[in-house]
Amino acid sequence: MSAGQLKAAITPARSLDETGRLVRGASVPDPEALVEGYRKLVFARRLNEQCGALVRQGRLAVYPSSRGQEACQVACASVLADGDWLFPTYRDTAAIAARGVDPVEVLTLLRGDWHCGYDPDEHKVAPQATPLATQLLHAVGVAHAARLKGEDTVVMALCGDGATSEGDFHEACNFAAVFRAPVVFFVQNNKYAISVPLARQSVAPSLAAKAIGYGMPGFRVDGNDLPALEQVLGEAVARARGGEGPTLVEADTYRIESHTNADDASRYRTDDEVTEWLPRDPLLRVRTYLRKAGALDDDLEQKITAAAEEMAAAVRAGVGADTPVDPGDLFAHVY
Amino acid sequence: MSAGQLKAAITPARSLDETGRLVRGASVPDPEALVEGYRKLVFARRLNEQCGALVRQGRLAVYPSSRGQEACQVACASVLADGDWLFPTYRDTAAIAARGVDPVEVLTLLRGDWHCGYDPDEHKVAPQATPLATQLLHAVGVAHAARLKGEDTVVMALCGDGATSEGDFHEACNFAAVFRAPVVFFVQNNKYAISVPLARQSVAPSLAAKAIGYGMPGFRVDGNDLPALEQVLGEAVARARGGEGPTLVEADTYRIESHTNADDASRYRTDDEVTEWLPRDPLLRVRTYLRKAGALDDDLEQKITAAAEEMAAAVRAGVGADTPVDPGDLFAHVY
Amino acid sequence: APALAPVAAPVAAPAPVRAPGGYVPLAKPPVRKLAKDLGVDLYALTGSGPDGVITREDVESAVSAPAAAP
Amino acid sequence: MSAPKMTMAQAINAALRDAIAEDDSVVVFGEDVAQLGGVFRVTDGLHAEFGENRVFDTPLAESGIVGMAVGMAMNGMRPVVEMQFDAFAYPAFEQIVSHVAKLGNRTRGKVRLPIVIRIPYAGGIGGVEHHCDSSEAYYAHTPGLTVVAPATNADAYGLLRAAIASPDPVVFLEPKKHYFSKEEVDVSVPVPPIGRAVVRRQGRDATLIAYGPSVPVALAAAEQAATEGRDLGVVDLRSIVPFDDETVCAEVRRTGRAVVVAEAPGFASVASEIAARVGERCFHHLEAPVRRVTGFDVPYPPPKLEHHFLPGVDRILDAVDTLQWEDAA
Amino acid sequence: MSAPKMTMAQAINAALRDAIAEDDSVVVFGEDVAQLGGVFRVTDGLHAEFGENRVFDTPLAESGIVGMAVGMAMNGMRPVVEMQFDAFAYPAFEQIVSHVAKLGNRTRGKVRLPIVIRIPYAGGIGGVEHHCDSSEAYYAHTPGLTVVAPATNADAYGLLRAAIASPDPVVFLEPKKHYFSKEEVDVSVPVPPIGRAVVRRQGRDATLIAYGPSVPVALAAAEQAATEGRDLGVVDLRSIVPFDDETVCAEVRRTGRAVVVAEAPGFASVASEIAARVGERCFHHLEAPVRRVTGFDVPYPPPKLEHHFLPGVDRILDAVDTLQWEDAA
Ligand SMILES: Cc1ncc(C[n+]2csc(CCOP(=O)(O)OP(=O)(O)O)c2C)c(N)n1
Ligand SMILES: Cc1ncc(C[n+]2csc(CCOP(=O)(O)OP(=O)(O)O)c2C)c(N)n1
Ligand SMILES: [Mg+2]
Ligand SMILES: [Mg+2]
Ligand SMILES: [Mg+2]
Repeated sequence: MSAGQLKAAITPARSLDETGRLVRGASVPDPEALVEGYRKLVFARRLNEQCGALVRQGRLAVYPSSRGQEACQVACASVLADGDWLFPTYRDTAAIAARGVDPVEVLTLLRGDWHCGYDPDEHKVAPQATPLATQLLHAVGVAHAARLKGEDTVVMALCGDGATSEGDFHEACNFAAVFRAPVVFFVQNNKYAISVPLARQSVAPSLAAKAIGYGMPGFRVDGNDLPALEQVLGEAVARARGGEGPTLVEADTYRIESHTNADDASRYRTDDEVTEWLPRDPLLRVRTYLRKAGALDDDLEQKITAAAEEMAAAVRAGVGADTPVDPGDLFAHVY
Repeated sequence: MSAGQLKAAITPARSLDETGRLVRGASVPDPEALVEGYRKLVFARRLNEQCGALVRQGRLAVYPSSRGQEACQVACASVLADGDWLFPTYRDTAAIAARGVDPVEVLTLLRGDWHCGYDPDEHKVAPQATPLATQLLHAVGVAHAARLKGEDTVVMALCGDGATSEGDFHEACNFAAVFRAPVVFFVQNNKYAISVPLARQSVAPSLAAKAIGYGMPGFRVDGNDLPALEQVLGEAVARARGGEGPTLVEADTYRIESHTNADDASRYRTDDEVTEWLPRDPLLRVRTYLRKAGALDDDLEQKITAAAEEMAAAVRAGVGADTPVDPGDLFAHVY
Repeated sequence: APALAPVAAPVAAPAPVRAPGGYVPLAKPPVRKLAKDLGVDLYALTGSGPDGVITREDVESAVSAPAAAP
Repeated sequence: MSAPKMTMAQAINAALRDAIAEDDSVVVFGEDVAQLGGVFRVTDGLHAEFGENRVFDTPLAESGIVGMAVGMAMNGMRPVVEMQFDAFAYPAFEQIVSHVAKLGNRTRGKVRLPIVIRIPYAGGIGGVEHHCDSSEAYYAHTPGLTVVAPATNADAYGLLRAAIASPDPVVFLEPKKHYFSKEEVDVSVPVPPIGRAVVRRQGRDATLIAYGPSVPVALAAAEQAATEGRDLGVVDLRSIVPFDDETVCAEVRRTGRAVVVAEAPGFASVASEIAARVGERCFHHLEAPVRRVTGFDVPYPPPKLEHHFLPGVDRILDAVDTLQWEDAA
Repeated sequence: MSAPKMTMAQAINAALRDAIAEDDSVVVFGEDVAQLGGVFRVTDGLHAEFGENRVFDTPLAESGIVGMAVGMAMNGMRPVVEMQFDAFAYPAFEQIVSHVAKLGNRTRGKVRLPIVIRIPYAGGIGGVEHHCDSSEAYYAHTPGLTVVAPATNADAYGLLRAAIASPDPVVFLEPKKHYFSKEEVDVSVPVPPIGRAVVRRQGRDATLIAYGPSVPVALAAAEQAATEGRDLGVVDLRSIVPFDDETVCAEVRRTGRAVVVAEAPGFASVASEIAARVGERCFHHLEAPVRRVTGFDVPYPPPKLEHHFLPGVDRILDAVDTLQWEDAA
């Protein structure tokens, strides 16, 4: 445990600053790859907006938005290979979609039709976890089984800042470290667990610093900075795939909307606080950078927006469709 | 989190080396105080031996010996004030006795007469905890309540290396740190959790290093070195009492005997390993130091031994006595 | 507090009358079934068993003594 | 003169407020209970009124919350903790079963734990998975836990006051689907003791036995049955442990017929216990087997299917129909 | 020609060995199961024989063990995990109830979990607190869990093989007081399916219903009763879930009298369930109420008092005496 390692666990890595300028010493993917990232960010944002609208229309029961966290959502999916696994939570609908699962299938849960609407095995995406931190252990199990079978699968396990307080977070990190399981623990520190602010969750120098207590590398990264996220997460995935065991990555980000539509964030935080985070928008800086780099013009943006609109229309149609539910399912697959 | 803090969490503090020499830069209490410590070590050792004998005679159902860990047992009790609380485990009979509870009352549990044989509130000693790490949370609760009431109580919470893997360890450390609860978490790292060696429990640089992830100070100390333990634990208690919150202290020690009499340590460790630890005996080095310092002569040793024998005789008599058990107790105090 | 109904049913009520909700003739289930099979109305019987429980014999003798029938 | 109307959430809020105000040792804590006032607003305003030392948010860890409550109770406080939803109390299961329930007995009464564990429980709110479990059997089966499940807002107030006053631990199950229904609550009516069931409706023909969220359903079934000429009584247990055999058996002995109604899956449940005890204690009075109308032995279903799962009026009346009326008067 | 004698620990060990040898996806893990062979030596020799990839020790964390098993099962393995003692499975309760039990249903069978959770359970070994809990009700009440409790060494072998072969999760309860009793076990006898009870003793007068550690006690009670002129049958459930109504009810309908015997505290227990179902399904055949002889509703007592707690021959025969023999044929 060197001073450098400690610093990496505390000071967020950055690639692009809030004005879209490359941070000194940092590198970003070539513009074409970054345009693809931007496209995914726009999709994620559009999906968040669409789902918000569907809730207001009463077509979804509830939606925990990842607005403001889209860079995290996109990055954690994009660094994975096809055979890798993603373990998402209720807030990670956009990440699952970024991984390629049809959002309509993902929304089955929030529509109230069934619990999990996609085939986890087909997509290598676990059901969205609601009991906090419990899924992290499943992620370790999938990873350990892969290793025992000699497969080079990597598992990306997501949770929030609040979930790091649960015992299962601890047990999962420790099991992964002890078994050198190929897991990347990715904590989206969006500063709140419903109403409870980070300061009531932890007084550690960072959440990534918890890695030290498990004997694994820990990294903190600007969670609104797509290239930085892809780099840090990508390296963690590579380490895991190379047999070097797990990594804990903490993204420094912010939940722009309420916990869910059912929540009223004004009860526990000020508008000023939210306003402060708006310029740090994850789409904005990539867009500015690409614009300046000449890789994104009006025409391309227009295409990206149109494609996102198409996706949104499909989501509206799919969620709006009258899918029959079968009471017989109640009794199926119980034993 | 400075480099020095990191070092303190990883490199064990020492006062007396294995040959009884003062470690450079270290200080020890004045000889009289140390003689008192030595007396307690002899008592603790004698109690371990006596209980082992009682098990062999079938008078105790089982006994988890703290042989080799007596310095830990004595130190954690001796740094506490009367109003402070001790939260022990099944292995900490000697620590409870060092706190002043009649060993016969403590042995009620292992005799099978009742679950807890002493009055926790009278002695400020919680019942010996068997479900691992669960008691650490109770310790935090007692400490937090004391703070809310404006009392300056400190709580000493004990657990083993194995117990640090449990979720409750994590939750307790985190709650204590977040609430700045006056708790000292004292991990006796005796290298085994029954048969499972430390390496299967954790790959962190140390168990004390886990403190970093909670934002509290962590210290590693030679667990067979009474003055070092008393210093590190004493400072932790002082910090807690001064409102500076919890500390995690890890003692580097070794379980000389099997997990309990029912266990057969030869199935999972070599005699050589045990033999290596014998010269690090916690009594030996204090004795050598005191002898050299002229504070301990044959006469005084003889007195100490005689007193310990008296204690042992009382334990034999008390445990041997035919105390009636009342089946009515089954139904008492359930609701 | 609500008005509580009697804790135990009246024991061997002298003149059992059909009063649902206030009185249930005591009998074990197979005796009830026997009574039903034989067309005997338990409300018309007085139990000879402990605590006034209607026994098989009570039912059987009710059949052989049709006078007891309603 | 009628008492003010309040929702069950408000009644519980009032009970907490009054308890905190009256007794310095009462503290309220859990996830989101302070600043937010709880996800159901049950603790709304308490933090502002009583401050951080009496009402506070914890880190997100249920075992931590309950474990800390044990310690605080050991040190003279009366913790009232909230588990955010039924299924999110499971991480605290070891603390509840091995410590909360047992410490009094383990120490021969030297250490007693006046802890209340409040759990918003059961379904009927269209909640997604893990938000609608009826978990009472786990607690009721565990010796050492008093288990209370109010069905009315007045009971929610009175029973919670009694639970907080109890020197020993109480699991307090709040039927979350009733949080926002209004009823008259007269908080000046003396607090009814825990352990007494109440006959909510007198009935001659059969007795419905229910608690918590199933009581209004049973009453609705009785209403419906009345229009069809069948007079059903309804007993509201109010507390599952202690169980009020006297009240329950008096009713069943009078009617000779019983149906137990509960949301939880039926196997090895509180409904099983009721059927078993009634079967044993009212044996000679039973005109028909005791029927159970419960949730099915399946995981709680998604919102669109929950009405198939929940015991409703129809299923209750179907069960009533099987009570061998052919030989009824 | 008699089969070799083995202890229940050896029978379970043989089942694990045979399963690991036959199926590459079977893995065994938990606390102290590898090098040590388990605190009861149930996994003795397996680590040496099959190596670290098949049999391994984990860090000390039960939620971790079960949670990891879920993931391994999702990725094609058949984990057989050991909880060291009954009460030490409680930290894993959330994983068991919210995931192990439900994942198959939650994913409409897309993800199935062939996990076996082995739990040395129940009392009678003079163990200190937390080492003797009968925790079957918690699992049996949870939809999605198959719950097996063998009473004989041959069943321990056969049922464990069946449990490991099951595509869905099984909680396998091993009566720890039988670990070291020897019986003949013929492992070549075909594996009996899970879900079938067996009549261990035919009896005309009344039926004792038991499972796991209570079966031998019931048999001893029947022995004793025979010397007193009463002919008691004994049904061994073998699995609690699924419950074999057919076998149980056939017996009770024949005898008209039943006593349920189980170690766990009685309230809202498996014994309650049995009494309730038998009361419902055999109603017209019952000459007497179904009696329950169970542990009391108190925490498991210390060693010197456990014989007062455990259902023994005397308490069973006392219950049998209450079965209203006065109007027996
Ligand atoms: C075990 C458990 N306890 C409580 C909850 C209720 N709950 C749902 S989300 C949430 C806050 C989670 O915060 P965080 O982990 O930071 O994730 P975020 O919602 O901010 O993405 C809580 C308390 C739960 N789902 N699971
Ligand atoms: C929750 C729980 N799981 C398992 C056990 C069984 N058990 C008793 S002691 C022990 C090992 C504990 O090791 P450690 O924490 O290092 O303490 P030590 O015995 O070495 O003092 C185990 C696994 C337990 N008591 N509690
Ligand atoms: Mg958060
Ligand atoms: Mg836990
Ligand atoms: Mg140890």
